[in-house]
Amino acid sequence: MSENILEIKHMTVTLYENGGEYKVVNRISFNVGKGEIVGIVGESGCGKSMTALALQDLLKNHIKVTEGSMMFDGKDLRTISPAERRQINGSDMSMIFQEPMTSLNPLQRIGTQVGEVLLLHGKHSREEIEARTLEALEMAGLPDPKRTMRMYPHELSGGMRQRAMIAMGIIARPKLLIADEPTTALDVTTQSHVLNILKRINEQTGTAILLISHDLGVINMICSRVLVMYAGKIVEQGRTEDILKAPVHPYTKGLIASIPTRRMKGASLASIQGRVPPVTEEKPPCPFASRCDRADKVCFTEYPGRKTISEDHILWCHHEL
Amino acid sequence: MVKTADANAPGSAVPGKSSAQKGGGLSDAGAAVKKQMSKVSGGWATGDNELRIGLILVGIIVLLGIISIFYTPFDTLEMDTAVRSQAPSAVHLFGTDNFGRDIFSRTMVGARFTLLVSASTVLFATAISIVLGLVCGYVGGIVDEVVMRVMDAINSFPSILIALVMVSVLDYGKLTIIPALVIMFVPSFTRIVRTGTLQYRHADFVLSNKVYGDSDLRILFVHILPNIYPLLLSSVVIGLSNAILAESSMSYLGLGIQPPIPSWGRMLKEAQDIIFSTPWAALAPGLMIVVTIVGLNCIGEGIRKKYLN
Amino acid sequence: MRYLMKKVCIMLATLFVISIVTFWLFHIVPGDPAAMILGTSASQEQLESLRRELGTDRPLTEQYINWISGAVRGDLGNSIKYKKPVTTLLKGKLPVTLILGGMSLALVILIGIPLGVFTAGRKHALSEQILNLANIIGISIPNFFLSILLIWVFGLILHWFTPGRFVSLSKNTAGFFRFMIFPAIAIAIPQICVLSKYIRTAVIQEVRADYVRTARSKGSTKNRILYVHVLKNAIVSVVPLIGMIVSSIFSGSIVIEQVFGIPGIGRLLIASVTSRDFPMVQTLVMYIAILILVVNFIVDILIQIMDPRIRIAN
Amino acid sequence: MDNKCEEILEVSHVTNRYRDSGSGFLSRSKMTRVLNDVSLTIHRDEIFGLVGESGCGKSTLGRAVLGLIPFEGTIRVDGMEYSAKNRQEFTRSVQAVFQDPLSSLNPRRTIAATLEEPLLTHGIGTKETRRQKALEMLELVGLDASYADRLPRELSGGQRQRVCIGAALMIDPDLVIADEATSALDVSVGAQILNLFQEIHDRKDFAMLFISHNLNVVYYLCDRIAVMYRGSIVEQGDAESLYNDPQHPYTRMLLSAVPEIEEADAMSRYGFDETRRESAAEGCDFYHRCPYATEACRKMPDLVSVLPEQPTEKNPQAEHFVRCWNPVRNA
Repeated sequence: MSENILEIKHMTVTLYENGGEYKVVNRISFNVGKGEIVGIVGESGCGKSMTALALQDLLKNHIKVTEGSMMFDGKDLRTISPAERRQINGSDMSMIFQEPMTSLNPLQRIGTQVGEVLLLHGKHSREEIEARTLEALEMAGLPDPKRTMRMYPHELSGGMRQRAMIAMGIIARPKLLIADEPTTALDVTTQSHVLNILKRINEQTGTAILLISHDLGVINMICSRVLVMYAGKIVEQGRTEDILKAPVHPYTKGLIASIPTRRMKGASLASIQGRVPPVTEEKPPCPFASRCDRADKVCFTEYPGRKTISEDHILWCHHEL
Repeated sequence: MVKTADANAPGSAVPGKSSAQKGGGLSDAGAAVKKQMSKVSGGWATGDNELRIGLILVGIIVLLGIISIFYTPFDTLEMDTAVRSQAPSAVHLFGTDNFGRDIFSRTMVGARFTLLVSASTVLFATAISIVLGLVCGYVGGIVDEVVMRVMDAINSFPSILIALVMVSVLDYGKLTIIPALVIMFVPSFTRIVRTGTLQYRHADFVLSNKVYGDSDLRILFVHILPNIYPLLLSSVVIGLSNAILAESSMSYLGLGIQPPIPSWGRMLKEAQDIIFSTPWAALAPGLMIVVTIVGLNCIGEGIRKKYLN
Repeated sequence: MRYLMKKVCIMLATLFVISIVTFWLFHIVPGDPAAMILGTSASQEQLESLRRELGTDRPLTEQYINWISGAVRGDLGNSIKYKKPVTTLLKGKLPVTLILGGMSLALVILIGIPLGVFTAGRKHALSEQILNLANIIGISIPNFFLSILLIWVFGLILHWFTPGRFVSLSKNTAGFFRFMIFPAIAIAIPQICVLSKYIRTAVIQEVRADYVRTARSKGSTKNRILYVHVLKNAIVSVVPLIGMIVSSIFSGSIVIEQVFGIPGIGRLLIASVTSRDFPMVQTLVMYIAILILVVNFIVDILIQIMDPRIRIAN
Repeated sequence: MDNKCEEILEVSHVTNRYRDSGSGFLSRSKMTRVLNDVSLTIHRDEIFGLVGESGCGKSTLGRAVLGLIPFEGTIRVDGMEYSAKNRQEFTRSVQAVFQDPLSSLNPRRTIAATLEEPLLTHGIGTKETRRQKALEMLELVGLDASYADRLPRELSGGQRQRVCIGAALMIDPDLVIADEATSALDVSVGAQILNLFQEIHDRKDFAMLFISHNLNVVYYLCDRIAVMYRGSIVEQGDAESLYNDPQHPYTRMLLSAVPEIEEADAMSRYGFDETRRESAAEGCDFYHRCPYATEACRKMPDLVSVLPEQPTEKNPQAEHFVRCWNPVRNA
């Protein structure tokens, strides 16, 4: 068995709206190793959330995965039966979401919702479910698991609810945990606690984590590798330090330069002119061509080839930079 | 806390064919999705069709009502026993009742008064509700609390009961039915206006306008009201249909519009005993009521759908 | 429990306010009941003696106090028209209206909720549109016209029941329910359309909520999500509506009793309003007020049980 | 105003409580304290940063300065205290830019109408001059004049925020309150707005109170910064001394929690592990989480000036205040 838990090849997600077909995710390929923490960074509308939702078959019914293979733990998610796919969701592959306020059922106690994962997957006695729920809540960093089990979502703070979501994600000891902007709605201090918890879970249980965020700082805190996405395509991927220290693709460079940091105090931020093209707008083969200062004719006619800078530092651009 | 709104995808981007799919129609997966799409398409989605149907139906009724002011095929009061209980025919479109009166003319005049009463009811109710709703929604605090308490109390009562109490106290003449109906409709309209105002009261642009120095009145009537008037319009139209329903019920009970003025409710009451021999005497006013209310509800539904997208 | 106590005293307070308002309405505004009864031809002494008999000559607050004290002891004064104590008149009639209302409410809930859930599931464009139009038509038919149609079709043509001849429960139970099912249907149909539309919108709204996506991500099946998660949330958001539906059923029954000739308090209310029999109208209004307040109280308790957010807030 | 006083904004001992009424009127409603005796002053033409987590009262203070909410204590803008009477005059000198691009513009009015609104309310100029000034402002905030007659839904988030900034500057206010102005925008769009703030601040002379939860943005843009926690200012000083020599435990905790993209391991810069204990009623608000808490902390410390360890050359008279009994020195 290869040492990758997830291998995505040329995956394409298409949106069907009033007559038109729009590629929200356009032929992306990436891998996630067993026990590795990989980040996907990109601005709104770049397709990072769509990629995550596609993995767990949570896309809305007018959005479909139309191309490519999604190998998870040796099985191709696109060919196995929906029942088998449902068996994987929650047990081998789980997911936590951005809005802790609305992602929990307001009428059910926390304990019931976290325990439901075990009810859905395999035979477990009531005592075992309760014990494992307590263990999961403990591992997710909740200060008083016993009391939290009996509480309802509206009684918890945003940070506590996100920890309950994490408990729900790890109770069945999954092989891969997908986190879609888990800390965007949280305060800075709560955010660092939650990210530490995710890191600790990865170290203790070896669960691979796919972290999706618009904030490179968050990615830098716990991810070893990062994929940079723009308008449905991966423009650059590699180890986090390499990408941050020596970004190669013009978009990545622009993105990093537009983050206000101590060094930049006083100087004006190098911002990328123009704005992210909406999904429905026709895009050239290299989507960044219209905003890239190095773009020339070839960028508007052919797909940029795949270039390898170093061992895992890969780039999709026509130009040697 | 802070949420990264998908801020840079403006609403009205020009839809274009996706680059990879040059020429050929939808791929098979696309066609599968299209068939299974839940979206109601075309006129029905935008509410245009409902609006058209509604306007046609209500248009006919209103037209009949207006014509009845100048001309009716037969005199609505003159009883001619010779033509008693005739089935609908070319001469008597809706036939005649057991007194020989022409039912079509009576429904025409009935339309005029029913619409008149209902329209004036809704007019008064809307005027009061706009003021109450805006004030409660915008000012909030004790005013909102007290007014809403009273409105809930009135609203929890059966609507006919309130009208009955009003009518028995103020002796039922043609006009006393209107205040009774107004009291029935003010609570629901006020709640709709209040919800609309609350929705916009904390919007940033209202705060900005306060900071620019706008007076509260200007904010209410220039900024908040234009944003909620479509919602109000659709509920006023649906309110009109409920007013007609209530007015005809009261007339059926003999407490609404008094004879000799014909009203649909009263015609139904009289036609009930002779239903077996002359069913059209009941069907005509009944269907007129249904057609009017269906028309109004369609208009209301159409406006609501248009307002949503 | 403390919350229940508070709710009860709010209810009593509201009842007290209603009694004052109704008393004030019926005693001040319409002028002199004595003149009403004896007509204009009566002499001054006759008017005077009747006023003393009715007690309308004494100051208002005194009248109100003995009315309330009487009400508490069960003596609600005499009906002007029937010259009999109000309570005896009521005895037979109240259960009839309650049963009629109960049957309609049962029909509304048993048909409305499943219909709403079923229509929410219909994803096909055409059927969605048909259901929408059917709903509009359902709401638009006035209940008294519906009753006349039912009488005409089922009564006169199909002879499933004999219109106009009310069968009392004590004499012939089967006949009673065979007769009562039609008025119940006439009252229920518009409310079924209202409830099914609200349920449909609530279910569609809940299906789009984030916790449904979380449930799918946990590997839960579609049906389990619908029944364990979505339905309960939809019903909780619709329960507050039950109070409104009950009061509409009541309005309906007042009119329908008139059409079908059912001896309920609705018909009595119409008769006493037309004959301006104020003590009777006043008592009936109080009775209906009590019924409505009780129903709202039950709805409040139901919400407490089902929705932890409100239960814990109090 | 005749004497152009040095301090554009003086906030002294502002306290704000609101009564969150329990359910129904029978239960006793408890008073929650949002602002607790806050005092600060902003110099003319300065960008003052107010930073803190959600619920610390920073937006409430912003709303108080705008006269949108009631408060105890006094707030003077350019020497003028807010009161219902001088509301018109007051709004000439204070304007604001808010956070949410989706609801910051009236969806039913064109961009030009929104820009002209402040002028219309203050009765400045005629129809043509107002239109002309609106077009000039569009140019200034980097939008094409063709946007004037469009509706807000045809603009992206970043463009809408530019319109809000333009509208706020239409009547040349002396003070602009930016309440989380870039928080709802993407990184690249946010950067353009920050650049715009800097450009305009250099060209026109107005002071700015920049409220945000994002420490990096505040440090980048602002000259002086105040950190708020649970309704009071716990540390205040110019940006460099506050960033390089944070002395209040909460500020250190905030700085250690901010995700950095520079040092690989940003976690350890101010290594901070929280403790949990009962909070002290009258004591320091941070008592229940502060690892350095001592008995002294049971009494509420007040904002005390802390002479900087090494006076920074850039501005020698740098000031630095901390509300803590034993401020933490860099090891």
